[in-house]
Amino acid sequence: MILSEIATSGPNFFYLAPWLVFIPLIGMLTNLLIGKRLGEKAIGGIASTASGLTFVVAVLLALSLRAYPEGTTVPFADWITIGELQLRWAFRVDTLSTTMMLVVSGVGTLIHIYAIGYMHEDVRYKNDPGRFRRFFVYLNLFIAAMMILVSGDNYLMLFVGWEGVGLCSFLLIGFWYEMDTLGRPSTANAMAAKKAFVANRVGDFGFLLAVLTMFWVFKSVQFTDVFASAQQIAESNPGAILAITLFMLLGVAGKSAQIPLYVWLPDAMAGPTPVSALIHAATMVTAGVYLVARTAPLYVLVPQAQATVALVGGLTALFAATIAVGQYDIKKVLAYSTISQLGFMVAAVGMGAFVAGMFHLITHAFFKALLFLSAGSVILGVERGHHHAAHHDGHEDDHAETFDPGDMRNMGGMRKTMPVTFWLYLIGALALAGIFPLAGFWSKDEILAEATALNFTVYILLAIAAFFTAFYMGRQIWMVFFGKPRHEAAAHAEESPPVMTIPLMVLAALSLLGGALNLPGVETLAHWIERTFETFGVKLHPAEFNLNVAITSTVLALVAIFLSWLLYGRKPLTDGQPDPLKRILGPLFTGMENKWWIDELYWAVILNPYIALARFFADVIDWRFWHDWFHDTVIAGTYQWLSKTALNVWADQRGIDAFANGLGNTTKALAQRLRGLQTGFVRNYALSVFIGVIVILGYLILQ
Amino acid sequence: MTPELITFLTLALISIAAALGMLFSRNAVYSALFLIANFITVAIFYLMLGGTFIALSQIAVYAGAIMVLFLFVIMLLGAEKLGQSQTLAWQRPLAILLGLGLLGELGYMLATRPEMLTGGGATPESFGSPLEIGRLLFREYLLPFEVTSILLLVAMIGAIILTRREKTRV
Amino acid sequence: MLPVSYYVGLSAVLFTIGALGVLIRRNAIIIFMSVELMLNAANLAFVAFARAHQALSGQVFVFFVITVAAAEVAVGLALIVAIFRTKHNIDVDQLSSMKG
Amino acid sequence: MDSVFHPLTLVTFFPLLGVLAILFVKPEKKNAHRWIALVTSLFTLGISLWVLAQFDASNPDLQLVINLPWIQVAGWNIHYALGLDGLSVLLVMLTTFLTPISILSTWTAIEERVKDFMIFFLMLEVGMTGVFLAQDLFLFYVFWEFTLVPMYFLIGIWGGPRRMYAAIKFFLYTMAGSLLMLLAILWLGINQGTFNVPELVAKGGIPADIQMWLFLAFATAFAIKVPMWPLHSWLPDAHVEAPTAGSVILAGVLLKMGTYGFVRFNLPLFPAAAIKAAPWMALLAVIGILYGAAVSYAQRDIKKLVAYSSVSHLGFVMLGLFALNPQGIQGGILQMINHGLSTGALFLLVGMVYEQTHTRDFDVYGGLWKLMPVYGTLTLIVALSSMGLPGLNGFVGEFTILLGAFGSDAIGSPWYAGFAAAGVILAAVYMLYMFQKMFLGPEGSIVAKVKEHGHALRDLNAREIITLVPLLVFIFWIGLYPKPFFTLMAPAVDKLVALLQATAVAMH
Repeated sequence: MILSEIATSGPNFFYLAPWLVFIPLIGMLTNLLIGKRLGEKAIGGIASTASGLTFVVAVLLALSLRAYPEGTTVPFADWITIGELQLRWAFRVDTLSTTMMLVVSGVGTLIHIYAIGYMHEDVRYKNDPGRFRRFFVYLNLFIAAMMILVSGDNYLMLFVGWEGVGLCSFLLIGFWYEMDTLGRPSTANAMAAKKAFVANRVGDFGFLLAVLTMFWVFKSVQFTDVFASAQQIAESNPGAILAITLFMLLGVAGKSAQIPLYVWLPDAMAGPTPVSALIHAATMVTAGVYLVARTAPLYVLVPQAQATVALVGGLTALFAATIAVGQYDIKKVLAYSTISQLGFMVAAVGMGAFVAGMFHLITHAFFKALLFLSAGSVILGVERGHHHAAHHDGHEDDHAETFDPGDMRNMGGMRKTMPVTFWLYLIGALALAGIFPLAGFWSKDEILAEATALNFTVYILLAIAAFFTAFYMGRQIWMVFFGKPRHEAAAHAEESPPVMTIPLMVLAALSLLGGALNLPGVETLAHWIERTFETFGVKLHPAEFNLNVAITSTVLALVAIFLSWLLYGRKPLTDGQPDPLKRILGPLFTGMENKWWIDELYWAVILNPYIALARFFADVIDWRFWHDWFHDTVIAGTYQWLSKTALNVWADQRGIDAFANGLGNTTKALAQRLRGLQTGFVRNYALSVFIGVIVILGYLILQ
Repeated sequence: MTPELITFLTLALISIAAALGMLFSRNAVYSALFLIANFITVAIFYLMLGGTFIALSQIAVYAGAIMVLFLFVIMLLGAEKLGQSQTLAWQRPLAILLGLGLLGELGYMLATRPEMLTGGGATPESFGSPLEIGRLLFREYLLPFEVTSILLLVAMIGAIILTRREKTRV
Repeated sequence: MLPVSYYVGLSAVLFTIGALGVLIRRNAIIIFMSVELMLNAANLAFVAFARAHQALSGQVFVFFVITVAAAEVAVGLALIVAIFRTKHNIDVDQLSSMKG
Repeated sequence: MDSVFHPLTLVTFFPLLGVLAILFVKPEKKNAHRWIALVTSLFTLGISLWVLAQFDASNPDLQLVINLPWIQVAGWNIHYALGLDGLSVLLVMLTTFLTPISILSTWTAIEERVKDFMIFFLMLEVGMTGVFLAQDLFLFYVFWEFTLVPMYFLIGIWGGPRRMYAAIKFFLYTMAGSLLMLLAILWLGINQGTFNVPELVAKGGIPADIQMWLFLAFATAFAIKVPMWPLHSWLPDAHVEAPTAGSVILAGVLLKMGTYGFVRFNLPLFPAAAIKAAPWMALLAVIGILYGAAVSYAQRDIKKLVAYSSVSHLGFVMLGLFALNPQGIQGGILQMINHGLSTGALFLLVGMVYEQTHTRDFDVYGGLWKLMPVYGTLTLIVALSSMGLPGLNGFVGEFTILLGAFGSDAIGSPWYAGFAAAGVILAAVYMLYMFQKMFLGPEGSIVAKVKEHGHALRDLNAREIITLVPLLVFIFWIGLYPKPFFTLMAPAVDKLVALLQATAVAMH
């Protein structure tokens, strides 16, 4: 059922919705088919234009929504139609989905532009300039898939985008599939890509079960139908809705990197940095948050599910934040920070603070993209410095052997060599740490304020996580940009070109001012998104600015930053010195450093047993037992015994053969005597014929 | 003695003499020539019996084509005479005995069963004419007639293949 | 006309001579000619009976016999030629490789 | 004469014309044989399209029926009966579609006894089309067994090192199952007085206990062919040893003969037994899905991996069919097509690289994507389709099957579908494992080894791409817009489901 037919007055661009998907697809196909003949600028230009045009479409849709705030569904084509199952390709345009479209295409476009500069250098450092085109093909494909995800009007179309972005993530994590993150020949990147895909598949399994249950409960998987009858089903069959929402949580955990499926995200940093920024920080990983917000009409009906989601989010936020403290790789820190921030969002949408969650999603997209891209800029700067140093000193043999341009222990003092990047990074870090008045402060604070009212346990978890956040960001800033360079590469680092820094500046501006989207009292975003929720009958918790919470969290952040200064800023790290925190925390720090051995645990508990089981099934059960023993030995062997021994020797040789041989021997003896008749002379034969004639004639006469 | 009987006896005599000549000639060429003579006499018998068309066929096919073929082959192989051989000497007297036996039997039959040998009276002028034979051949015996054409074709192909020399050998 | 028995008798005599030829002579070609003689004798009987019974079918049969004889001669002589090529002899007594 | 030029007769027996033409060409003229076979199979494809044009999708009954007395001795009432309906139309199309593709794939792969190969291949096509069109049980059995012979020779002559073992095993295994079916067919023919399938369905009235026996007899034959766990042991041998084109046809069409048999005979002829057996069949199917996926993952041989993945995929088909509701059965039928396309394409792809490297051992591969970008991309798409990525064909089939099985009254519990859905995770595990081993990571040792022999690995040539493109078109088409395919089968499936539901109501 279409919620509302397209209205007849006012600026209306809803019909453009399918182009959200087609424009990036056209960009992708253009680059795929004729990109070989184009230069890097053209390829990057086409891809960025496609992404930019998508953003324009999203803006036009948003403008249309001002006139028709209740949103609409734009049908495109039928998809699967069997009996009650009526699925179609249709686009859901309302304030919630359009918010996501704007974020995805907006941040996406900036990252496209940045990537033109970044990939130009990256493909050269890794000696494969031909791969430049491939990157933009994937990137456009990703935008298309993400648009399908956020604009689908039913859960299955959302699932198409859901898995589509998973595929792009797989392709982009494995972009440098023949090496590890340091450029050495290895399967490490490929393994990381596979890990991401499989972990996501586990989540997708949950999603799939949710959809299956949903269909048989609601007889539809379309948003409008499901939400319309949600209340009624909740009364008759509350267990079903609980099952759906919990299954969906598994999907969320996979895509948005929550406990227990978050493990793939840190490894995903194997992808080029723009990918980390776009897919693994700003857009794709927030799909889970979007899903929960989208499904709000169901979640609000089952408080148990809400509590579970919030708890998972809170725990993830804290857990990942602790790990981030113990990391040395600049991107790994950001990765765990992303997991942690996703935990904030999931916790927010879980406990019903949907606007706060979406708000944090948006601001996080700005500042985390900024951080990742700046980190990319840092890494490339160090890489440039490394090349520079290697050429100067003339020892090219150890070049690119074990040098890790992303390791913060190799950096230091880069405030001077890369000033622009430093300032940009600082803005991002402060936004993330939640310092007033940057974007992160407003959004994080709104979540915390809501949490005090809705779920105090989660508030405690999130507050501690926020403290850790400020601490590890402080640690990172001190380690990377202050002190003295601990490696000559850092000393010779060079600033990045404008094609990279200008998008960064835009993002920095957004990180600075993004809070304005939903200032307390004004609440632009809340009123904007509210309309969608109201359409589906979800009453939003009225957000209140809580001064106590704001002061508490700011103080916590400042204390954390001060602590990090004490440890890393006051007395900068020197080359080879162990982390000062190790002295203080001891084994706890070792745990953080080793990510609490969760990967190892999964290997021991799930993967190795599965591999062993698979081998056992394949080699022992299927091959040795079933194939070789049962078929070849038992069946074929029995048959052979039967035919060779039982039948051949006993029945055949001693029974039938004896008879047959006797018969044969008699015949032979008889033949031996009769053969004399065959003289071989033709005239003899003629004679016998002649005799026959005479005898027969004689018989006829005498008759 | 009617002239017809005289003619018959004369020709019969010639015919038997020619047959015996074929049988006893040492040289195969002579045998062939004797056989031709025999065929010609038989053809005349056909004429006497009203078989105009058959008589002509006899002359053309037998005396003409077939016997020429025999002569060709005899000349080609150079096998007019054979060397001495005593392999089946015992068969000769036995064969003559049996031949006499056969003649005896046939004679007995001719003598004892005259009813099957009654001569027919006058026949119409057209009896045995090519027209009549043709009508019969192309109406009642059309299928056998066509079959004979295939038989001849097959025989021709068979003869060619049998006598063809393998190229690789010689 | 003359009684049919005259002709049939002549036919019998010729047939016997032919049969004797087959049994007595060793030369494959002459044996073959004897076979032709036997066919001829049979033809004579056919024609005679045809005349006696006023049935033209007998003559038609003779026609077929002649045709078959022609075919037979063609193949038979070809066989003799082929045998002569391999054995260099047409004495049928020398050909006894089919001895049992 | 009408029977000779009847569209269905024509589409079934047209390849024999090609066989005849090939017989007249000398064995040395290999290219002539290839072209004749290709053109013949393309013509057959054309005829099948013509048949498709005459097919009325809205009619649930058999169409284009031809029914002539064949063997009418001593009370046996055997007919030459062909017919087409929504259950078989797609499979016929799949057969005529995959045959030219397979023939094209042998262009350089088969160099020995090309003449015989093409003759057997075209004969195989006759048998397969006949199986899908036959509407007389006896005729069906004749076609069913007839397919064994050419396949036996294809494996036994052009196969790998253990080809005789594999060929004989394939032959005996399927033959043994078919014998039980023959007994059941004879029972039906004698007791019901007809071998005609629609007549038998209309007549019904077989006592429940006898239905179960007949069901089992048919099911044994079909389950071996499918193959259902645990009767799958012949499959890896046959697949590994068969030449590429043989594997394609084996996976693409021959296995479908088993699943088709279930839809065509087991469900409508013995509905009561089918309803009773549904949970058990679903259980075997789910075991097959998980077991096949796990065993696939542990393989070291590419072809074996794909072979075991078939066990897993066909498990999905069986699960769908025995859901006994429209979603399940339609999904099952569509998944037959999907499996034919995806696994067929996978075998083609494996064959293409095998032609260059002569090894199927995973461990020597690696990093091929860099050297063979087109090949890598196509393999990725096919692998994704095989693991059920939404937007590609595999997903549409798997989703509808799971949906059907999840809510199936006959299966009775959503647990089956739940466990089967876990197979989707495992599918990703083994498919990505294969893809990673072959295409990602650093260059494998095979690259250097091939170079030693004087020629570097080359990317796909035009012929190979042409071979694959039709498959890819359908992979995307079915994934994005499967409506035409569902439309073709919907009325026939609805009719079947109505019959089953009526039976279910009567049973309670």
